[in-house]
Amino acid sequence: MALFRKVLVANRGEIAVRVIRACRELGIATVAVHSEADAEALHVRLADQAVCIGPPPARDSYLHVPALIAAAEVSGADAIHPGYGFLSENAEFAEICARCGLVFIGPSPENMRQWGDKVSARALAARLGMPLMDGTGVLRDVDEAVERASALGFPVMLKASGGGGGRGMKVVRSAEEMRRLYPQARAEAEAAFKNGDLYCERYVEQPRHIEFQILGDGRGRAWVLGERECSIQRRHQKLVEEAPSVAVTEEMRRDLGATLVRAMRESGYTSAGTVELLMDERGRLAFMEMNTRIQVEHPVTEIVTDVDLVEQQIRIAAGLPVELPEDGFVPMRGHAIECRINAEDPETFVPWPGLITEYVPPGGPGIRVDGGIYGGFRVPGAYDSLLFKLIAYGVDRAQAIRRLDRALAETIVGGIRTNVALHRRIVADPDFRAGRLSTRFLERLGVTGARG
Amino acid sequence: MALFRKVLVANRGEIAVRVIRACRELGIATVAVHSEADAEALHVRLADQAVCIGPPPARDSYLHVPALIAAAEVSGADAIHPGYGFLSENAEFAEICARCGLVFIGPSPENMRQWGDKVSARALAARLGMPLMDGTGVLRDVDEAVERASALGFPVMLKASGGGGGRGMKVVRSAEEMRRLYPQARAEAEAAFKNGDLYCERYVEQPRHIEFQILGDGRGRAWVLGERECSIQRRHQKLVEEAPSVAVTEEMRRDLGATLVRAMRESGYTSAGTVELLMDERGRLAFMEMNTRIQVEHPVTEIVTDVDLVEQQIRIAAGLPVELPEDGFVPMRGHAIECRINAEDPETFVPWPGLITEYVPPGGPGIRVDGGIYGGFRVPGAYDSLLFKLIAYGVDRAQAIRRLDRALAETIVGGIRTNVALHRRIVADPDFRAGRLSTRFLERLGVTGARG
Amino acid sequence: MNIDLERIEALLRAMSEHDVRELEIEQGDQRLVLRRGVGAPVPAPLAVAAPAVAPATVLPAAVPVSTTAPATIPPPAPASPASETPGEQYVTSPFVGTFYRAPRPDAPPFVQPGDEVRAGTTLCIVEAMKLMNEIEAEFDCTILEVLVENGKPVEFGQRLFRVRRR
Amino acid sequence: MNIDLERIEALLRAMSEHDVRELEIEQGDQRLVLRRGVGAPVPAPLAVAAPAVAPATVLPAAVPVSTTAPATIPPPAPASPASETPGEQYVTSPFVGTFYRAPRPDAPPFVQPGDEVRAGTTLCIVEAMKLMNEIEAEFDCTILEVLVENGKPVEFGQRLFRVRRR
Repeated sequence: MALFRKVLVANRGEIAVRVIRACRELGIATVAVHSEADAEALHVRLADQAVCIGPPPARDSYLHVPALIAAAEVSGADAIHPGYGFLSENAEFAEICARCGLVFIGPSPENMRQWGDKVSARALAARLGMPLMDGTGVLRDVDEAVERASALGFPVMLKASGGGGGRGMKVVRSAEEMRRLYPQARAEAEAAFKNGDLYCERYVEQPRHIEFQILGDGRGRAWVLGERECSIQRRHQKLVEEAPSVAVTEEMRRDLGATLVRAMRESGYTSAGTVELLMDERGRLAFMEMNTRIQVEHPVTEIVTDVDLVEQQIRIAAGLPVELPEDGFVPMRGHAIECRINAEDPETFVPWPGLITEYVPPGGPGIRVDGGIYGGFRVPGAYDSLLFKLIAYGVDRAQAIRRLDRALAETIVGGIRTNVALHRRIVADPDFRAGRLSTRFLERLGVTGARG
Repeated sequence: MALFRKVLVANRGEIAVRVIRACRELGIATVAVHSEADAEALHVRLADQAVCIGPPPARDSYLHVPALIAAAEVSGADAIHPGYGFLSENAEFAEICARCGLVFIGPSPENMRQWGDKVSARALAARLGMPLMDGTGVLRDVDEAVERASALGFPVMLKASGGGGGRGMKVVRSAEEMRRLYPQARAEAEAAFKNGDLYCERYVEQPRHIEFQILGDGRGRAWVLGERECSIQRRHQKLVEEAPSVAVTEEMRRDLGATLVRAMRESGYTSAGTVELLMDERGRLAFMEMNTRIQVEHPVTEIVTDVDLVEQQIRIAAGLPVELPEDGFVPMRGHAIECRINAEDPETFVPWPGLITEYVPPGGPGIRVDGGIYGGFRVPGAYDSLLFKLIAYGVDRAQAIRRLDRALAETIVGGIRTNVALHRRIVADPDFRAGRLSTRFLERLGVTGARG
Repeated sequence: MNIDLERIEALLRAMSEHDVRELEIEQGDQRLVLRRGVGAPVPAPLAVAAPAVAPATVLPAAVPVSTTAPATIPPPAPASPASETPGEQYVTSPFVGTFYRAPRPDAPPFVQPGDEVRAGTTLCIVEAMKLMNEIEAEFDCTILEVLVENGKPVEFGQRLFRVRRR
Repeated sequence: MNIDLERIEALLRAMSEHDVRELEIEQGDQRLVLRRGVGAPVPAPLAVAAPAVAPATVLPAAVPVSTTAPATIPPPAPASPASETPGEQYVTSPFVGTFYRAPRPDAPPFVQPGDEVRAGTTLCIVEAMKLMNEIEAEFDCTILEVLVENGKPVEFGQRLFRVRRR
């Protein structure tokens, strides 16, 4: 099979630029799409051609399937890359593309459906041998709850079977608390979900967010490209990501890696994907979810593995062979850390769109910048606040941190507020330098932000 | 010994920025110096402090030793990094620094003197076992000239012993030509240098420019960090450099490397240096000269060896140990290519200073930008025309070229002319892609420029 | 050069009156740039990426620290249908697709320059995702000009017809 | 070239009257560019690197900047000695060094504000490379203000004294 002639990039901002770059390097022409708010955006300037697909609201442009398909038709594109967010994990969109004769560059609709639903994903993960958080089945009554929770070890998370997304969850720290909270939780669950069933899971106070990068060719081969640590988050929004994680030993990497390679081969996974796990204080990993898309933080993996993930997505979608180690393990080398530079107030996290009057990106040794802006660009208020990603490479974590700090110090963005100062605080923190991370890191740093 | 507290950077443009970056990463404060023409320059904006040292002409500012020493004194710097050009290979300046209690970050004055004079450098290279171009001693008369040149093999270069820098040189292609040109050359040499002595060297029609990167700690240890190929030149001005060279085999690298490590250890070389060689069409290398400074093209070596050369210069000057392989061989990995982006007309090479109205540097995977400019900066006409260096890394040469071409295509510089278009022509050239390089490359491409 | 805001307002009025898009003055270390109304969509549909035209600013060049706030010039002209000369408006494409002037290749065009049409009259077809979407006049008007060639791709918001409202 | 804003207004009117699309004047360090009309040429497509001079965006350097770059010593004042208010001039430092108002720590200053001095009078010392360099008045003048504190470092071209020429 041959590569595509022309790829339509169904996204905006830095990821659209990233995909355009990958296409350029493969000799593929690109079509940018944009809303009226993005007529001057960098991805529009860099693409070979550009099509305006609608007004600023994303539902009328970047999420508007007919406009995207029509844009691909009139521009003569033969494939669509969805980036991340927007329609990237939408199985229906992938199917519509296929029906219209356009190759969707990403996982199959089946992959998306299998892993998109949390309940079925957990069951699939269990079947494929991935580690899950210790827990109980549905509890008969409060006595069984106390008995089983004591066996698991307090604290535990009491969860409603009918709940989801954090709703119907209570942290229980002792048997007495269980006796008090169980009836209350049951009543609340019945009222909220018309289902009073409850179960317990072990509760992790200071979890780390660890994720493994996966590639599958959809024809029985799969690879694991090491892990990333993304523990530094603010309300589930990742801010700093790195590869590898100081908390993952080579043994853990090998053991889980073998499971993941087998799981992805068995489930026929296609394209890039990420298995997200939670790590407790003792280093035990538990499956959380799988993301069936390229992720924001993919560059740190690219740097330490020397594999261009977006290029691999395109090659796999075109049916070209993947030239990676037969055993499925892609080794890592050195260390990479990424900071997401957002247009927002560094204290309150209030988004700060507006005219970028000056932009001097960092450079020099070990620095990669993946951006979607330029000096003179007006950041629209209609979309997310990510301006660019600053990624530092070093032979070890210490050098990566030194370079990151230096690069943050030399970054100049004028006209709008950014979170560069917050990143400098993070990078200077002794816990960060020592690799003592958890999803509570920013809380401990006293960073919460003003928004609910 | 400890690192410096504060380093004064006695240079401007991208190399000043590069040194400031290295200092930042080592936790050393920096002092920028600048002429009146550079008050708004990037190195001034990025340094911890800045001192104006004189009016625009370099002789009154960047070359004005008393101003530089005074700037170091008033700012409390304890060391000076000279960058490249300006005073970087000036042994007197290094001595004045030492007398004023300032550490000169670079080779010793003895190193500079040994290698700075072409005649003594050639003798030293011969003594240290480096390969030299085949040649004769001083010729008695025209008969001996014909005989010895025939033994060497035509064409030969007939050179005046008293000449230098290309003066008093004639290419001789046959015995008849020798009989005609010898008396003429002798008369010219006598007139020009008051010395009619002539000698012959083998003449290489299509030489490659190959150079080896050296580090020495001045205390008996030295390292060779592979080679660079810098054949793409216009009037001895390098335009494109890469590491490694496709023309150097692992065996050549090992053989010459061993000689160079031994030579640098024996000669007590300190800091970074470069041994420049000429390679003939059959792959034979011959010593040309040694440069006792950090070079413009050092980043390609940094990328493929994972060694920060400027950091090593600083550590060596501070007397800190160099942590590189005991045997002196630093391995290379992957491929890196650098393009020098100059403010000049791409056809005529006329310099093009002026206001940069817009600057969108390239980014994304595998791209490093070492620059000294920003959008809104007015490029002064008083100095060289280098704006920034675009360096692409790839797992192999093919990927490095793909990324370089992509990055050149996305580079935006508004308001002034640059040689980006010329670089795109070079990168697209089949000979370049195949690695068929020589110092005649640009001539063959039809690029000569209008200036004499 | 004496830059004061009243003067600049006067200049802007003059630029608007005379349909001047851009004004740039540089004098010594001073520089004045004015650009107006980026409203017109890129003339060549689906061609190369549109070059950026940043909103104009007034600034002293080469002055590092200054309190002079950049004066921002009015934002781009409003979207479809925008009036240019009095009474004239544009009919723009409501989505991306292919523009057809007639219901079939062999049929006459829906409208011709000079036609007077009523609100609801079909002006053209924009095909997207194999669907033929008829574009109707939203108000009574006279067709002054057809701005897109038959069978060519059009973007969202692209001008299709210049009309005069009646 | 004498650029004043009234002139430009007149130019704009003339351009409109005569349907001039573009006007560009450059003379010495002065430059004037005017463009009008929707059909005016747009900058070269920037999907590829365009080395050509483009009427591109202006990047103001003088606006609030959220930068973490540290402050530098303020750049030196222009041209020495430069006149500001009529009759007033500045004595600037001819090189980098340390400024001293008196020949010794315990001695009185060479000059005080209000002093009337003749050309050749020593005003201060700038020490560089262990050498004490006496800075003399180049013309007869009255000392109005001493601009640098005793013992502080000074840059090339930095203003040392405000004076009035006599």
